[in-house]
Amino acid sequence: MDATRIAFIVLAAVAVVSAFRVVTAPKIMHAALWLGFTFMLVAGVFVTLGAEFLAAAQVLVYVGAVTTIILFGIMLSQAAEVRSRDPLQRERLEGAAFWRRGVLPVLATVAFVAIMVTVYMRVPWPAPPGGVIDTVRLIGSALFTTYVIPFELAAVLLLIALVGAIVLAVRDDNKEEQGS
Amino acid sequence: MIQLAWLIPVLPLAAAFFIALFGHRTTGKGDRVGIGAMSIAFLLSVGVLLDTMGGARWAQHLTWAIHGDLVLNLGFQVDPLAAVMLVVVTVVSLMVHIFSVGYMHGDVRYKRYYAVLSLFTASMLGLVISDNLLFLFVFWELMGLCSYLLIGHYFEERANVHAANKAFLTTRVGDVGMFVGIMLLFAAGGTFRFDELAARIADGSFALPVLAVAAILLFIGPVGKSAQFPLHVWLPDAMAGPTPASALIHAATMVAAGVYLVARGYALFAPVPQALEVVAWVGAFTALFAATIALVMEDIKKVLAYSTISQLGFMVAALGVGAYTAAVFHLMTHAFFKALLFLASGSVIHAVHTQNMHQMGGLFKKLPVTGWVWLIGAGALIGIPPLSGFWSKEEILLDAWHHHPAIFWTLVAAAALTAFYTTRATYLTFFGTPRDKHAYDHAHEGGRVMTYPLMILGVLAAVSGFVASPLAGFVYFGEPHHASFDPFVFGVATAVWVLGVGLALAIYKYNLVSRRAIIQVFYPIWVVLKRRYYIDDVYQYVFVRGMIGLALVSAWFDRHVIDLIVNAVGWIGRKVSEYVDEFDRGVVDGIVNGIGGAFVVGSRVLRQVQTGFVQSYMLVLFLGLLAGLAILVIGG
Amino acid sequence: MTTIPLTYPLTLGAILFGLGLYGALTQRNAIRILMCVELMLNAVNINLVAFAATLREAAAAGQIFALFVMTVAAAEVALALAIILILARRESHIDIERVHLLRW
Amino acid sequence: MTELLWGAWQGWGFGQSSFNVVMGLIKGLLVCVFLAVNALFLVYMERKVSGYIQGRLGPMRVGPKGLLQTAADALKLVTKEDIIPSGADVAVFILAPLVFFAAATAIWVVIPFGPQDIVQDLNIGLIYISAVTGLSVLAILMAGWSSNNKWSLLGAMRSAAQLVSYEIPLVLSLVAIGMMAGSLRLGDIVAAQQSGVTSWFVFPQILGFIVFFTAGLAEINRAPFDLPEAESELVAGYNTEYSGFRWAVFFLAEYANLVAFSALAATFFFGGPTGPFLPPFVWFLIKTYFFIFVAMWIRWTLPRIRVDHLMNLGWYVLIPLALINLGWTGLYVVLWG
Repeated sequence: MDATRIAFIVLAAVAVVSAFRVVTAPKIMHAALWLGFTFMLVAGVFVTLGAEFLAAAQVLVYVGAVTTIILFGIMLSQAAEVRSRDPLQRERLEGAAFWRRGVLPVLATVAFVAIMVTVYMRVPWPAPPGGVIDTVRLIGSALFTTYVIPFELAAVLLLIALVGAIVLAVRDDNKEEQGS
Repeated sequence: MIQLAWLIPVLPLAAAFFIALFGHRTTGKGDRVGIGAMSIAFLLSVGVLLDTMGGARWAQHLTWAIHGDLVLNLGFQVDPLAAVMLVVVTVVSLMVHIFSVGYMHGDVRYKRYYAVLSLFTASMLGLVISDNLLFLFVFWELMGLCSYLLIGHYFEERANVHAANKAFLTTRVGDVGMFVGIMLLFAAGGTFRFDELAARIADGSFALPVLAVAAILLFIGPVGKSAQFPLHVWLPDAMAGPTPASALIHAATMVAAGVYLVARGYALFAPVPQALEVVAWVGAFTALFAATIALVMEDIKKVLAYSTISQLGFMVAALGVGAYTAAVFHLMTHAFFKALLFLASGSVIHAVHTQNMHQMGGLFKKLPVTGWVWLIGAGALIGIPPLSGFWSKEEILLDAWHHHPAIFWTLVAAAALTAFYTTRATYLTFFGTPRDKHAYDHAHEGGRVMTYPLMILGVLAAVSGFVASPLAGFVYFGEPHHASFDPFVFGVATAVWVLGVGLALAIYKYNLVSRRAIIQVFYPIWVVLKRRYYIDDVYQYVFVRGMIGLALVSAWFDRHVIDLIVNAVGWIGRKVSEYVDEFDRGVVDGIVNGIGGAFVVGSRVLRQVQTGFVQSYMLVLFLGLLAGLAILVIGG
Repeated sequence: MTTIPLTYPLTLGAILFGLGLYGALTQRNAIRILMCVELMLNAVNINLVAFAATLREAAAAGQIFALFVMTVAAAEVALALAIILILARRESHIDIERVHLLRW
Repeated sequence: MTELLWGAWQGWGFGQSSFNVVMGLIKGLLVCVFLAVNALFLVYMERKVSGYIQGRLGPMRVGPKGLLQTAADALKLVTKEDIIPSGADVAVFILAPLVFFAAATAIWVVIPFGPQDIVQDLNIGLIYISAVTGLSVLAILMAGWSSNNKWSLLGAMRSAAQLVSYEIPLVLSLVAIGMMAGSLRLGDIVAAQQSGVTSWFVFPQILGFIVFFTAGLAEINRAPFDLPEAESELVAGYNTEYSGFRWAVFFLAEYANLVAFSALAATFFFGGPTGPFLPPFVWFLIKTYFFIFVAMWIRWTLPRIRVDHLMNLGWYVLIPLALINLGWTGLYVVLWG
């Protein structure tokens, strides 16, 4: 039981609790903030796994960008309900919905986790090697040699997403103006 | 300084992009930027030339693309030939840039003009210092594009658009040959670099026939770019562009590129006498042929255009007979005096707003500066000592006489004609009585921004001939060239230009022989010359009409033969299908309808699954995944 | 540095994935579903990084794959939120239960 | 000194990893003390600088030359009543200043006080910096939203938009620095500039420096980019509802950000703690305080930028400039690197 393992276990435990709050928190703003917290913890998990670069990228992308965008999205889309408990959060499930959104998801989730954990326990994984490697250099050189085409494609994808988001938002604006 | 040689093309290139993007925001709409970049490039070129004369050489390359074993480099090199060309190109381009401030004043596409002008110069400079054929070809094509843009500058008129298209397409014909040549050399030698190619040739890696074919193919490019017969047709039409641009295209950049390429790749031609023979004859024939047309042209720019073709013929012929130094020398002096003549004609056109020499006359009094520099330029073109053209032409004739007398006599004839048409143009434009009173009265010099470049170029055109002997020890192929004096050649040359000038003066000034009479006597020849040997018409009939004719024949064949076959096949098919139809209706339709019905009933049941709730789909998807996982776990 | 047995992070990944999955299946608020999907993607990344840490020869591949997942996630969030905003403006609600245009 | 402590630690029978933890704590504590002292002094300095720029004396009463004015203010702030507005989201309201302070402090982990004196010289230093700066957006949104006040919310939204926009040119200029040094580690960046003034990155990176400085000022909400706190329009922006100690935490963090920003400018472009004669830490202070002074100078000289010009400046000017700089840096590294 060395420091890294302890750190991992603590981080993982808090992350599970925090992720649970993402699903159950009554206010959606709180859920989003819990999500940001979970992302931070996952970044910590990455550090304990020796992936500092990914940890920084995780904070940069998920905490700095994704969470912020989600907060913006919440504020822009439901300004009225944002302070109170999410009215959609808990309602009585009746009839088909009771099965569709009540029983079956719980069964599916529990079954999934159970199966996966069973599999993980059964497989004879290789022991983790010790020592430190400079993953930053490794990633950098691999990204620009072996994976250069996926890298460029990712850049194009981001550009398309950017343009797409703008087009979606702007076009709707115009329609509303014409309509009213 | 020589390490900075790469900046020389980069500066105008940057200027071109800057003008194109931000030109409208700067004072002068970008002309200052262009002139500034050219000035610095010019100073750098002078520095590079001085370094080169001190014995410095420079080569550098960046890796551009790697494809397996093939490595393509962006390479630059500076040797004496390149250094001389850099100075010539930058000085002429700088003058053109400055002159254009006055000439293009108020033009609607002023910014675009300057951007293209800078890009054009950048391409030429890049071509000059590139060290491999592929890179050179890139700049070569870039220049084709720029010439297209400049010639079509006034694209409101259809004729100008056609001229631009013609220039682009005609030079493209040459470029195709050149590209095949480059690829052939690459296939045989495995490199694009000049020095490596020369080394391969020297150690005999090339089969001589391959080299001959490659050299001649490569030569087709210069034939197009430097407007040699039979691809010269674009150049006179290219006069449609603004006159300063014509000066740039026809003096320093575009047409010089062809000659430069032959000089640069001389190692390819030198071992193949047959190729050199072809080069020499193409050049000599072009020189004579273009000079004859220039005799009868009425448009001052057309005279200069054919004169350019003719002078380029001189250079090409010089390369063909092995007078490498003389060719480069003439390229340099010609750049100066032809740029001067074009700019001077631009000044005249600016003053009288016509290009027809028969509507000018007597302008010397009105345009003294233009007149004087024109006289210097014309003298240099004719080859009057001690003006620059005399020295370079003399060298060419000398080498031709020593190596190839037949070529020599052809060139002498061309030189005589040159003297005649130049004198004719000079007299009609500047002397005699004004034939268009209105234009004459309103003519005036175009201001300092136009006269100063003319004067500078005038000085250069006058004195640049004196560098003959330093140049000979500096730019050479194989071993240094020694200029010698041959009284016979000098005598012949002097006799022919005196004869030409005298004859022209006799006809146009003293009216010893009536022009009308001459035309009547030589009427058939006159018409042929006037129609430019019908070459444009031949191209029109052979290529354009020929293509249409071919199309008509093909259409007939298509309609009558192929359609017949098709119809027959169709008829058979119809008969067959009539029988199939019966079967289809009875048996197949029954099955199909049955299946369709089954699907209708089935989908009525199945569509209940499409609830429209995204989460239901996700749930089903996941349950499926779980089932798969479970099977794996239990099975494995 | 890494002396964490592979089972640990894999189990963490599975649990986070399960939580995200449960949320995505049961929530009615579109933004919450989006958040849960992000959680699932993160769980996947944990797995990738864990494999990269243990199987040294795949170190670069695993981390780079995780990087690409992040890229895609960022793009996905931007587009999904644009769509949700349109939904909010047109229908003035973002209740996924009331959106079933795909229904027969 | 580290060796000495290590020896003592071993003598007591503890291991390497626990030693690292303790050393980290000590270093962190030192940084916090450093920041607190600096903030105290900076408040005084800002008042004095603004006083002299406006032709007046600034604080003069408390202590000699008013030196103790800040201490008195601090005392006042700490003893004030802790107000939480009704209708506020209490948990988030309390957390926000802490997150903000944590983000401001976290940058200091990688800032080199001397060639060797870095809390933790991470091999991903540059990315770490860009990641950590993003955290403050979250804190500001939390503060603005939880206050239950529309001015706060508007201020927070503005601020978030501003921070997100200006983070792009900032990160792009950092990328150029990484390219120049060939490393993301701040120690290496300092090492690459230690051979005298000519090796400072500011010369090849003059464009990058302009972008960095402008975007950085916007990133730390200093004038002329202090729109989120524009009193005349938005009362006091996202921290309108904060008072007393919580407000002091925001205040402290803002000054910590200013110091960090100046230290980063010195580190990336002006050789960081390297210099002749004087010890590195002194050089670090000199350079840092120079940029702090420049920032104050700008604040008391330039008017505030208009809100619509703000986004234009970011997207139409700084980002293109940063991209041009990136291209130029690539060229520079290939040709002379």
